[in-house]
Amino acid sequence: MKLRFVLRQTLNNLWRERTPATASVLTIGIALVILISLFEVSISLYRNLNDLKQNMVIEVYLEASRTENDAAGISAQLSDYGTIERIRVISKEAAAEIFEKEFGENIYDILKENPLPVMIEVRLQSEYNHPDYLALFKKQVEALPGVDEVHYRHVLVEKLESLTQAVLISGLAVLIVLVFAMNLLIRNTIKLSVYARRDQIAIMKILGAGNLFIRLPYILEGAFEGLFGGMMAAAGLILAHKFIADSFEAIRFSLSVYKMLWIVTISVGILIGFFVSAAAVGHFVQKIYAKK
Amino acid sequence: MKLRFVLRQTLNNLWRERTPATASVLTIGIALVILISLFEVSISLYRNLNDLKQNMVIEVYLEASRTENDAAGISAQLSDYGTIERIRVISKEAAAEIFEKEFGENIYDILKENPLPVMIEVRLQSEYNHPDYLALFKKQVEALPGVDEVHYRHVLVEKLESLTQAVLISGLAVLIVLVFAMNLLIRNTIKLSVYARRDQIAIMKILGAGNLFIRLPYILEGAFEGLFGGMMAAAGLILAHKFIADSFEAIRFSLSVYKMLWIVTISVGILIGFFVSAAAVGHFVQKIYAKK
Amino acid sequence: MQGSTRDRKPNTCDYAMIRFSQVTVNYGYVPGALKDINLQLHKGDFTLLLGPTGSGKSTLLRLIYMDILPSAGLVTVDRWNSARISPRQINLLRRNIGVVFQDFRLIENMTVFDNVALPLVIEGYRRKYIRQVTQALLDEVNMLAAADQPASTLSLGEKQRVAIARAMAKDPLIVIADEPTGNLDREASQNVLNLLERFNRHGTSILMATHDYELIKETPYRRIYMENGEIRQPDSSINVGKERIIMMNRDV
Amino acid sequence: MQGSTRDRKPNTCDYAMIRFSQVTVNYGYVPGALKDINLQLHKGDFTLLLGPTGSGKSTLLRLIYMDILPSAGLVTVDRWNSARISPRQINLLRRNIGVVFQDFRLIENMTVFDNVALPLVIEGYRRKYIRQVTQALLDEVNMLAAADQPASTLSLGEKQRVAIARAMAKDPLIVIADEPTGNLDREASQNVLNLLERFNRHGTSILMATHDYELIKETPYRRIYMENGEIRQPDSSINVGKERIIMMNRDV
Ligand SMILES: Nc1ncnc2c1ncn2[C@@H]1O[C@H](COP(=O)(O)OP(=O)(O)OP(=O)(O)O)[C@@H](O)[C@H]1O
Ligand SMILES: Nc1ncnc2c1ncn2[C@@H]1O[C@H](COP(=O)(O)OP(=O)(O)OP(=O)(O)O)[C@@H](O)[C@H]1O
Ligand SMILES: [Mg+2]
Ligand SMILES: [Mg+2]
Repeated sequence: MKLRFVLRQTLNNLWRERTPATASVLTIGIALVILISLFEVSISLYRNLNDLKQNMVIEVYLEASRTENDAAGISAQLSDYGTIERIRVISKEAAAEIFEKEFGENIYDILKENPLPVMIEVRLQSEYNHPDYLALFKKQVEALPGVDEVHYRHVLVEKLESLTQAVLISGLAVLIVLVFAMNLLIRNTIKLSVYARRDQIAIMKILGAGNLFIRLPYILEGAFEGLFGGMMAAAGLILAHKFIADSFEAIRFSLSVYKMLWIVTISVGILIGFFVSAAAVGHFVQKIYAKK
Repeated sequence: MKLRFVLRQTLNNLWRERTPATASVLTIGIALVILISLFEVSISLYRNLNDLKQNMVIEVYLEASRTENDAAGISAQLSDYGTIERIRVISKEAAAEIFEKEFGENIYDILKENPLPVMIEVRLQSEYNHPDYLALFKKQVEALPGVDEVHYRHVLVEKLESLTQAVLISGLAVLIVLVFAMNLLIRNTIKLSVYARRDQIAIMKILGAGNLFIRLPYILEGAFEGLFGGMMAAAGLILAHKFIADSFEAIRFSLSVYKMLWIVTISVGILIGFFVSAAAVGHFVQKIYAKK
Repeated sequence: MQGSTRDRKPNTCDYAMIRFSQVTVNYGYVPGALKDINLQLHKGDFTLLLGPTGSGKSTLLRLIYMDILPSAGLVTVDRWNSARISPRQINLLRRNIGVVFQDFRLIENMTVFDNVALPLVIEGYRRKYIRQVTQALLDEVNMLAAADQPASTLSLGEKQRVAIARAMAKDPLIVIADEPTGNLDREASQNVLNLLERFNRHGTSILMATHDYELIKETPYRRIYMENGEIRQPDSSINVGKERIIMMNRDV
Repeated sequence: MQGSTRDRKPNTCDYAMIRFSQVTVNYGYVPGALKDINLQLHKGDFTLLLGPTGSGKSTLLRLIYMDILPSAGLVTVDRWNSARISPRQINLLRRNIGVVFQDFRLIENMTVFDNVALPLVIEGYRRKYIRQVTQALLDEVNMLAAADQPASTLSLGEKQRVAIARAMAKDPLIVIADEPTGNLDREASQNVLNLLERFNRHGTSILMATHDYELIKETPYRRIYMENGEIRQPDSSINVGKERIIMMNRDV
């Protein structure tokens, strides 16, 4: 009977105060949208950056006199290191094509001959993709006979390293600020909602009602608002994902992403509503006690 | 006496309900910080993009046989067009240096000679810096004797054009969403604050108090909250500017920027508090009337 | 009384200041809270409204200060009538009526002084005048010592006296008192009645709902008996017999 | 009464159920709202608390259900005492006391039924039992027809009757009634008194504050007179003379 009563009261309250409740729902909804899209962007940014880092190419230039056959031999030697993920020999012609692609000029047009050397492209295994090992690798490989120079964008590697960190840290900072702001706003809404019913709370106290009995309707109300806010946010996020997938052909989301969105967004919403209101109600119900 | 009474009541209310009022202040403050920094970022982004666009360089390559003297003659011809802002001749040696800077390779190391032609760098006056005129210019100049080719990053120009637009539009969209969200949250806070004092409002009505008399305390309360929120936001923004100016040597803000920040942020805060609460109170006071 | 220090509206003719014509009130849950009421109250009258709990006394009074409008029929008060009155005119009307509510309706977080001063502040009087009138009134109801306390700290009897002071503040055309002695003891009740009578002698009409037959049993005023939302034989006889009262209360 | 359908706490010995020892209460604005009160109420007593407005009757009653704690001195109620009682114990204490508040304190947006059922719901009774008891009580106070109305739609007299029903709901050890007839007419008041008397005969102690000397003048119960925060000669004589009452009220 107690629980039934509490539940009935929760629903009554929600209905009777649908305006502030709606605002609460919207607050939670908007906050969740920002929160979760921020999370997603961070994750995908991190992944992209990581991918970029993983795919870093080391260019081994052979001496001008060497042929592709020499390159095959050197490749075999490099493979023996056991730190290499992928290896590819690039002929003079392929190099010329790459040159044209990169600089927009045909090397034959400029120079009437192809001065570019044979090159070996190396990709390291991710665990070795680290500035220290790269420096060692360069030194070792340059010592090999037939190798002219080893190039890698070490500046880029370090920059990527620090950029990834920066993104994660600033993402986290924004997240903290947002969580703080959201907490504040929801607390405030719930606090005022309790405040509006202080007479009722004072009366229940004077009848000897326990803390849980008094607080539960508000806590459940918060949880319901979280539920609705989460549903709203999930719907919004899914629409946004569909829109993005439609607009950019390169981006596709799997069905499981959509499912995860529903589940995560809604349960995060409920949890937020529940705990924030539990904290706010406790704090505030105490205050009413002190006042009367 | 009436105004004095209203003012006293406003301050009383603010003090008696300092918890929700503080939350309102924080809401306004946070929203203002986001709003104004977004505004600033948009503005500076727009400016930077525009700068980039303005400073677009057209490269006029002479035929390989031409010397710097020929270049001077052609420069004089180009100047006569009246559409040119700045013009500069780049010698073979200067071009080699640029090549090294851009591609990280010494051209003499690769080729043992300098195949680069003499070049004229042209900057157009901003009003001519437009895809259509650029195409015309390219055609005209390439027809001149001694000129081999005219290069400009026309793709880049168009991309910049659309990027600038995209930034402005998406900035505006974020702005609209934010203003909407802020309005909602402040309205909600004020609404609940009115709600908490509905007994008082109902009593004043039954004593025949006019609308303005009943509403003014809440409206002024909103304005005060806007004032405090604005002060908070201004302080936060100025600290942020100082921090940025300290961290990045390239960025400096003039004193007038700081003054503007104070004035704009605080007055926007007051206006927001005033109008949002005026709207919310009106709406809500009506409701109390309907209920009783 | 402070009547002398203030402009008295000229006590003109003996017209029907308040007129109910076939008034019916239906609340959502309670149809027929008032049924086909016809009633005239004249300027300067002192009228008593009697009847058991739930008979519609408060409802009838609420119609006068237009807190509710009739579901059918017409209520006319002074120059206003319920069929076409704008919200702004309702405010004006209310400023000319002093109401002692059955549940006081003091603003709990305001001081006693501010509560009593409120109708004068609303009217826009000057500060000095407001202070003077308010203090005189608080003195009259014996609450001057508590002037600076918030209303929430008063005992119920004290609240009732403050509510009476507030109703008197504007020297109104008519004072409506809904059970103004419900929380007062015998002597305090008698004081309130005397206060109202004094006002009445200065020309203010009084309409007072009460259960306190003991208090009014020797007064010569017109009595209106209500029962079940209807007026039972409007009666201006001077005495009310014991059996009469018991008949009225048989529902409880 | 529904007393028969429910477990009666065994009506054991005649110990002092409520004991005030040198109790003083200072409110922020009003020092000495109660001054050095000594008082004992025994199990099964029917006690009347009399005194003019603001004399401290409600304050004394609030001490019993520990809505306030004494500024000095000790209040003992059954097995609890004010010096060391936890919030949880205060809840327990309150569940054993039925209070009719002077201002009713009904939850306005709940139905009449829910208001009366609330103490039983808090206690955790089963649904069927709650319905049965609540309906019996509403019938007793003649409010069964309004069971499904929100409390906000009641007349004040009706609210008072609902408040009484709520106080009785848990068949409490003691019922504290603060002016339970303030908004009722003569016969309804008599009904309330009879109701309280019936409860008292079943073993419930009653402590009732009232101004209604007419109502209680022929009752044989112990009377406590308060004035200015003090008890004036605790008196258990059967009759109270007219001059006595007037003396008590001279302050108003
Ligand atoms: N919360 C409070 N804060 C400050 N003073 C208070 C508070 N409650 C009551 N008082 C003061 O204490 C005194 C006693 O009040 P109390 O309510 O006990 O009187 P009472 O005998 O019940 O009067 P009544 O018959 O009018 O109900 C009064 O003067 C009142 O102003
Ligand atoms: N707002 C409302 N909504 C619905 N019903 C109402 C409302 N106000 C009053 N009623 C009902 O109308 C009837 C008359 O109420 P009213 O308050 O006029 O009685 P009353 O004569 O003043 O009684 P009392 O002496 O107890 O104050 C009651 O039965 C009450 O339940
Ligand atoms: Mg009434
Ligand atoms: Mg009292």
